[in-house]
Amino acid sequence: MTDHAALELEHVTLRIGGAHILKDVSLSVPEGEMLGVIGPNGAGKTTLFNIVSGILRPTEGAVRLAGADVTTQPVHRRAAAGLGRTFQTSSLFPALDVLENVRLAAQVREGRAASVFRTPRRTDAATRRALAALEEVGMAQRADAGASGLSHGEKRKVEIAMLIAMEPRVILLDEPMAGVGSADVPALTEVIRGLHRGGRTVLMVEHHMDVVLGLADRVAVMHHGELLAADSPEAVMANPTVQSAYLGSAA
Amino acid sequence: MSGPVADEPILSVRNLYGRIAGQQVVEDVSFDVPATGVTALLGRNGVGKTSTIKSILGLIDRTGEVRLAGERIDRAPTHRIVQRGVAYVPEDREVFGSLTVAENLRLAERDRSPRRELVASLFPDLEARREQRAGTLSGGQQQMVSLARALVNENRLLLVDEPTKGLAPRIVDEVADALAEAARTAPILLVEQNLLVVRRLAERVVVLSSGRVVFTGPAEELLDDHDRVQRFLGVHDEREAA
Amino acid sequence: MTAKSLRLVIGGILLVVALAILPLLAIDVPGVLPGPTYTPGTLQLLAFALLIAALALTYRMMFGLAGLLSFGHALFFAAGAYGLAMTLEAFGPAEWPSALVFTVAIAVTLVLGFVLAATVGALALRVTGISFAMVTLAFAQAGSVLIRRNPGSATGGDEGLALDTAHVPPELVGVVDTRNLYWVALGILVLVYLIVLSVEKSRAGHVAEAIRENELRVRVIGLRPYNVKLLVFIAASVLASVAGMGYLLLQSGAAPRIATADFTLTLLVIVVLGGVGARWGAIVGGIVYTLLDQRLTALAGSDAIAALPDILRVPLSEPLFILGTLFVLVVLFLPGGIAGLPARIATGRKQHPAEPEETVDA
Amino acid sequence: MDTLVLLLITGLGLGALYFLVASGLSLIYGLMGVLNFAHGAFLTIAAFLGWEAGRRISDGTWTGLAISALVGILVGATVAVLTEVLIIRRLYERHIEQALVTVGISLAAVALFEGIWGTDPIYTDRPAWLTQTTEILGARIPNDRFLLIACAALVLGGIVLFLRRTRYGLIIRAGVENRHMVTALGIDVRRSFTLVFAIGGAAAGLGGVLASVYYGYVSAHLGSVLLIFAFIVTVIGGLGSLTGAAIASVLVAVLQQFANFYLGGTGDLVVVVLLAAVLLIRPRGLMGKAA
Amino acid sequence: AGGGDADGAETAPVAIGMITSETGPLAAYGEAYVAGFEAGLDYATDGTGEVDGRELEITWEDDQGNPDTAVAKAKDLIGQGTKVLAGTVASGIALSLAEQAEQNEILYISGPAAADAITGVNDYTFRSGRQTYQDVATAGTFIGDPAGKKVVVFAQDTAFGQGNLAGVEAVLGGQGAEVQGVLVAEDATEFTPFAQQLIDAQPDLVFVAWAGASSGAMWTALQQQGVFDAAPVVTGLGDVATYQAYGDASADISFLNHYFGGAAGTDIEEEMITRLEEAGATPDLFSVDGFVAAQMIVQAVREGGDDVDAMIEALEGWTFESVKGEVTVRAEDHALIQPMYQVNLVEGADGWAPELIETIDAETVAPPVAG
Ligand SMILES: Nc1ncnc2c1ncn2[C@@H]1O[C@H](COP(=O)(O)OP(=O)(O)OP(=O)(O)O)[C@@H](O)[C@H]1O
Ligand SMILES: Nc1ncnc2c1ncn2[C@@H]1O[C@H](COP(=O)(O)OP(=O)(O)OP(=O)(O)O)[C@@H](O)[C@H]1O
Ligand SMILES: [Mg+2]
Ligand SMILES: [Mg+2]
Repeated sequence: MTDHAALELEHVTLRIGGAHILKDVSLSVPEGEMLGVIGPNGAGKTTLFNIVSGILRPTEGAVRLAGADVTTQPVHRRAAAGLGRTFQTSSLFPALDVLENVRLAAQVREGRAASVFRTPRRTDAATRRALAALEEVGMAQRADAGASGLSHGEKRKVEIAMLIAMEPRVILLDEPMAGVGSADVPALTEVIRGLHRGGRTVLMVEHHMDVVLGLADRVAVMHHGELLAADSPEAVMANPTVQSAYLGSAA
Repeated sequence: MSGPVADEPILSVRNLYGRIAGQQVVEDVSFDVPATGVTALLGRNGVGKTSTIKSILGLIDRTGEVRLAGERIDRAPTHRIVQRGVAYVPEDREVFGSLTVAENLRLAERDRSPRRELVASLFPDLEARREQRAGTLSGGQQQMVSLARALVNENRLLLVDEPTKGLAPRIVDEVADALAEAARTAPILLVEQNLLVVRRLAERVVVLSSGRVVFTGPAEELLDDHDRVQRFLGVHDEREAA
Repeated sequence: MTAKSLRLVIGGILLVVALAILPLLAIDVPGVLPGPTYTPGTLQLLAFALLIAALALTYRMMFGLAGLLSFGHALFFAAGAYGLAMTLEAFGPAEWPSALVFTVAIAVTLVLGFVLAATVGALALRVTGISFAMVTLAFAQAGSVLIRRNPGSATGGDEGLALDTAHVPPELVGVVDTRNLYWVALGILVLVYLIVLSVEKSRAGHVAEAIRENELRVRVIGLRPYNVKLLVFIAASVLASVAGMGYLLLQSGAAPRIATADFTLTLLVIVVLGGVGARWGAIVGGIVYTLLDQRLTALAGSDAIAALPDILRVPLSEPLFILGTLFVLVVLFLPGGIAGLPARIATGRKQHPAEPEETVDA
Repeated sequence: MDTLVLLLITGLGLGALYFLVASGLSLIYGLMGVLNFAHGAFLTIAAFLGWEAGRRISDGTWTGLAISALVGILVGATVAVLTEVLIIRRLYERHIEQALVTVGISLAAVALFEGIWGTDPIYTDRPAWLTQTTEILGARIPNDRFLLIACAALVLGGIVLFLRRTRYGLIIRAGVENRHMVTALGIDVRRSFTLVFAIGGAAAGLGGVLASVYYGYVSAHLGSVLLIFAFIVTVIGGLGSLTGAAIASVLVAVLQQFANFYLGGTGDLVVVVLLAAVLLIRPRGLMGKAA
Repeated sequence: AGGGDADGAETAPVAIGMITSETGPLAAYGEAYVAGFEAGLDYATDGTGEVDGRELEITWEDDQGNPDTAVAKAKDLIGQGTKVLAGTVASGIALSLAEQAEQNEILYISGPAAADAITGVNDYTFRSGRQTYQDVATAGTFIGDPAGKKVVVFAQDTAFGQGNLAGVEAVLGGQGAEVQGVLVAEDATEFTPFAQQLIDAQPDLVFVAWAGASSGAMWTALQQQGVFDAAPVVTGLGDVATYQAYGDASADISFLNHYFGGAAGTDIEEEMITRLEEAGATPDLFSVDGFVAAQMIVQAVREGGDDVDAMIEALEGWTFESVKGEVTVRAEDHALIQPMYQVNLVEGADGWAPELIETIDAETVAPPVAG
């Protein structure tokens, strides 16, 4: 558990039809690192996450979680093995309330999450864990609200609460700040920092550069399906390709 | 296209109420959008910006008075409003995932001579992906399709909901440029979280708070007033919000 | 938890007790029941309604809870009925006592039902949505065709299969014992209800609900939707065959009608009529539908209808016309079904679900 | 050899009939995203009224048949539009409910037809040529099969052209996915949907009249008999794919013919096995687009 | 007479439960049966509706063609004390009702349902109509001596079709004919290839057993492929509604027939037709079944009173004059031994109509004793 990097990608390539979407991406993320992933729209960042989480299978190459090859493992196995993620557009279970959403995630950690012989109770461990997670993102008072009626920012927070409740070792965040109002950005940044501080490995795709720069230990840059660089934030920001292809005048 | 009388607002909203699933999400909102330039609609998450725009378009249950260049449109069905020259760029992109990029654009063409070249020059990335199904585009690419669908026609008014959400910084610039360009021919009502973009584009702002208008006025007046920015938008420093 | 749920439990028990003593009473509900509640005709009808309610309950568990729209649920009901009829006929060593044969036959049928459900479910659940509906339909059609084809004279073809009463306890045979059959039906309904309740309230039930909403999201938190769906599918199907066995005993036979896609559609109609949102909706739907079906037929043949002018007489003398129309009206104007009624009355009549465009043009 | 030819061509004829019914279904299915169980009722009412009109004006002649077909098409379209405007429209984007009301409609309609026209089939007359046969490679092919095949080809071509040449094909596909956004592009989705319903209904109407030619009778259950096969070919063909439905129609019908003849009358069994197999291997159907 | 235990019973009405299809797919058959029954009752009770001063209290119930409904109705009736049930046109329903009769020890007189299995199914069940065997045996009379001949049975793969094939195998096969079956799936819609198969079999006689709406298409196919030129074709003539179903093939088909209006030429037939016409009905295939059922019920009540065993005894072996002439309730298995007809269709002003060729003697077509 210690010798291996938390996540390793080896020569990952993805072709769909004629399109070459990922080109020979190799990357190693050590345990406990916060890796920012940036790149122009359509560079393949979400695709990369989909490959890591198992929604897509690479055409070539391998994915390793804590040293174990998971390239052919289905999504739920990887998740159960400690890989958590959020989606670029919020996805909760709209018919369930906030607490139930998070409790589902908490049950998985406990095991026998889908047992017919166990009935969730207000007082059981999974519920307590879920409430604690909601507390952590500041959503405890909304526990009984229906998930469909939440505002955008609230949904993002609940998603992160689900992650916390799952206690994953590796976390993939796909644009957690997208659509979050300026007012909420600092608070959410703190929540993410908290996720990371627990020693978890975090990969985060984000277009808000100051968030990336403020949080990331290292920044990976993707462009046209290739991994251009994975380096310290300063080095990446200084990279001329990044400047022209990604940042534009905003740099 | 006959331009409206110079000082008559292109859009005037009076006492607008909107409901979703029986819940009041827009309450007594009134404001004007002048016939030129960009008016920004601001407010924290969940105050009802999107709902206000949807109410104007008749996409959700609404009551109140809405006029487009003086004519009442609050009883007209959505497609009629749009046919009168109102384009809409929705918050969540809402591209048709099972259609190709080209089909998405073709569906949006209302004018007899749509401005295909303009769109092609604005978003060369899309040109290369004309036959790709929009559902497989990256988030940012979908946003471009969504914008392109609005810009392909000549419009009297653009309603644009968070166009830069999820876009790479460089594309944010480009979109801002595109909107600035578009604003020269048609006024825009813009919802935007990125205050840098707001500062760059908007002449006037309307600020909502829990479903009501709390501020209307020139953009600088608000943005230069840290106190108000802090109060209305909860932001300490606009840099922080970029 | 507590006061409210305690009240619900007590209410439920009282209701079951009230239903259980019905055969001992002489309650006459003219226009709804054919005769006083102790008469065999009425008990037969009520028992049938209870079994249909139980079946509808199992269907709701799949459709309402897990979002599995199956067009083949009838298959499992038929499997229970035909399975028990066939095992009772096919086997029964002469030296065994009847009661033992009967019990073993039930057990064998249950196992067969389970195997069938597991097989069909395991295959059909590889696909989702309308494809799932059509694969289940395909299996049910195959079953239905087989039953009608009468392979090896095992199913009796379109004439149906009579119950071989040699090994059936005498208490369950004959009109004078309709009362016992009624209690059996009530017992089956209660059993099905309790099992459905415990599945729905369990963790698996919650997961099933989440799967209905967003399957990918469930996988991403580390659960395999397939397993949970299969579990719900098997539970609902096996319970359906239990109801099927009750049906066989009640009717003293099985008819091929119960294996058809039309029968599944009837179930769907019942569940929606009752309201997908609540368990008791399915029960009420099953009972209301059965009684309506029966009573409308009586109405259709009545002199009052015969005296009407053609334009009214023709439609009104077709029970299915009235049922179909009623059903359309319920879907249109009562989206929650019967179970949704109390809430609608409580929140006031003005609560229409928002169909924005409709209001715009109005 | 001649048996083979006979099986093939009659299979093609049956496939044409399936397709005539399925075309409207597939169109509406592509549009609504759900199966229209009332489609059989559209077909039956068109067949009944087409027959009533045809026999009043001239019985058993080509004119009579043409009038029946015309009336059938009109009736099918009208009934479909009424259904759409009065009922389906109120439930847009609630696909399950839409399918459910159509179940209700079909229940009620069949019962009503039985009430009006009775439970017995009513035998119909048709032009003499249609009752004769034409010899092809030693097989005597009933002439009405050629009529069916020709009509099916025309309908297929017509609808495909309509979808290609106009924007309606796009509007419908987009509208199924996100109706609000289509209106927000300035398109009157409702009118498009109604139009497509009318076309689907018209196809059903024509199918109904031709089915009564094929079977030689009209009855309240005419539509229900065909509907299940129409569903099967629609689904095998793939969601909303008309060409898919056409291919599947022929496939299913020919296979059914052969199985009925050579495999001891197992045609319907083989068809459902095919349905399950296709869906398990290719959930989208033969020509369906990814959802 | 009468096994009534109390004196009061001697004058109390007798409850009779009649269950048949008034709606559903077989409603038309049900209608003919009902009309025939009313006529028969009127005839057998001289218009009084009473037997020995006891009123026959008739309750009609609609089974909708659905066995579930039928069983529910039967249980209701039995629960109310009905000792006599009669009716139904569907074999499946008749078998369910027979089962109820046995379980509850009451009398059941089945209606037009043709399945051979109903004969001798139990002590309590009788029949008022013909059975498949009698149809088949009548068909056999068309080829003279069957020995060495090849008979092909063309039927649907349903209980009815299978029953007919089995019947032909038993009757004609037993007399030395080679019997081959061509069974077609019930929901098949294309019959052309099967017509080809019939010709290829080179039969001496084709026996067609078909029910339902697809018969028109089936006949067209046989005619188009030239089956009529290859061998004589026999089938059963159904009810009035089907007379026009055979189209151009009508003249080429030989029909066996259970009954059509005017077939018998007996006095009782005239009595029946008069009564039917007064009631606005026309004589049809199953009018006689209803008529006979009424006669049997009157006999059972007259001789047996309220005692089911006595009723059974009264009916077993009873020979009586009915519409079709002399008929007998065979004691051993309760089969109804009755004459049958050979018929042609001839075209008249109102389309095709049946014409009697020959009456087949009851004994000639009597089924072997069942059980
Ligand atoms: N089926 C396909 N055919 C062709 N190209 C595809 C297909 N699926 C995905 N792509 C392309 O793959 C690229 C990678 O998309 P991805 O969603 O990973 O980008 P991203 O880096 O997350 O962008 P964004 O920041 O805009 O979300 C995009 O250019 C997309 O258009
Ligand atoms: N479908 C819905 N059901 C119930 N409530 C809703 C629904 N959609 C929105 N709301 C509520 O309406 C309010 C206004 O939402 P709206 O989307 O208009 O806000 P917004 O200002 O656009 O927010 P954001 O900046 O997050 O986009 C919010 O409180 C939200 O919770
Ligand atoms: Mg992305
Ligand atoms: Mg918004």
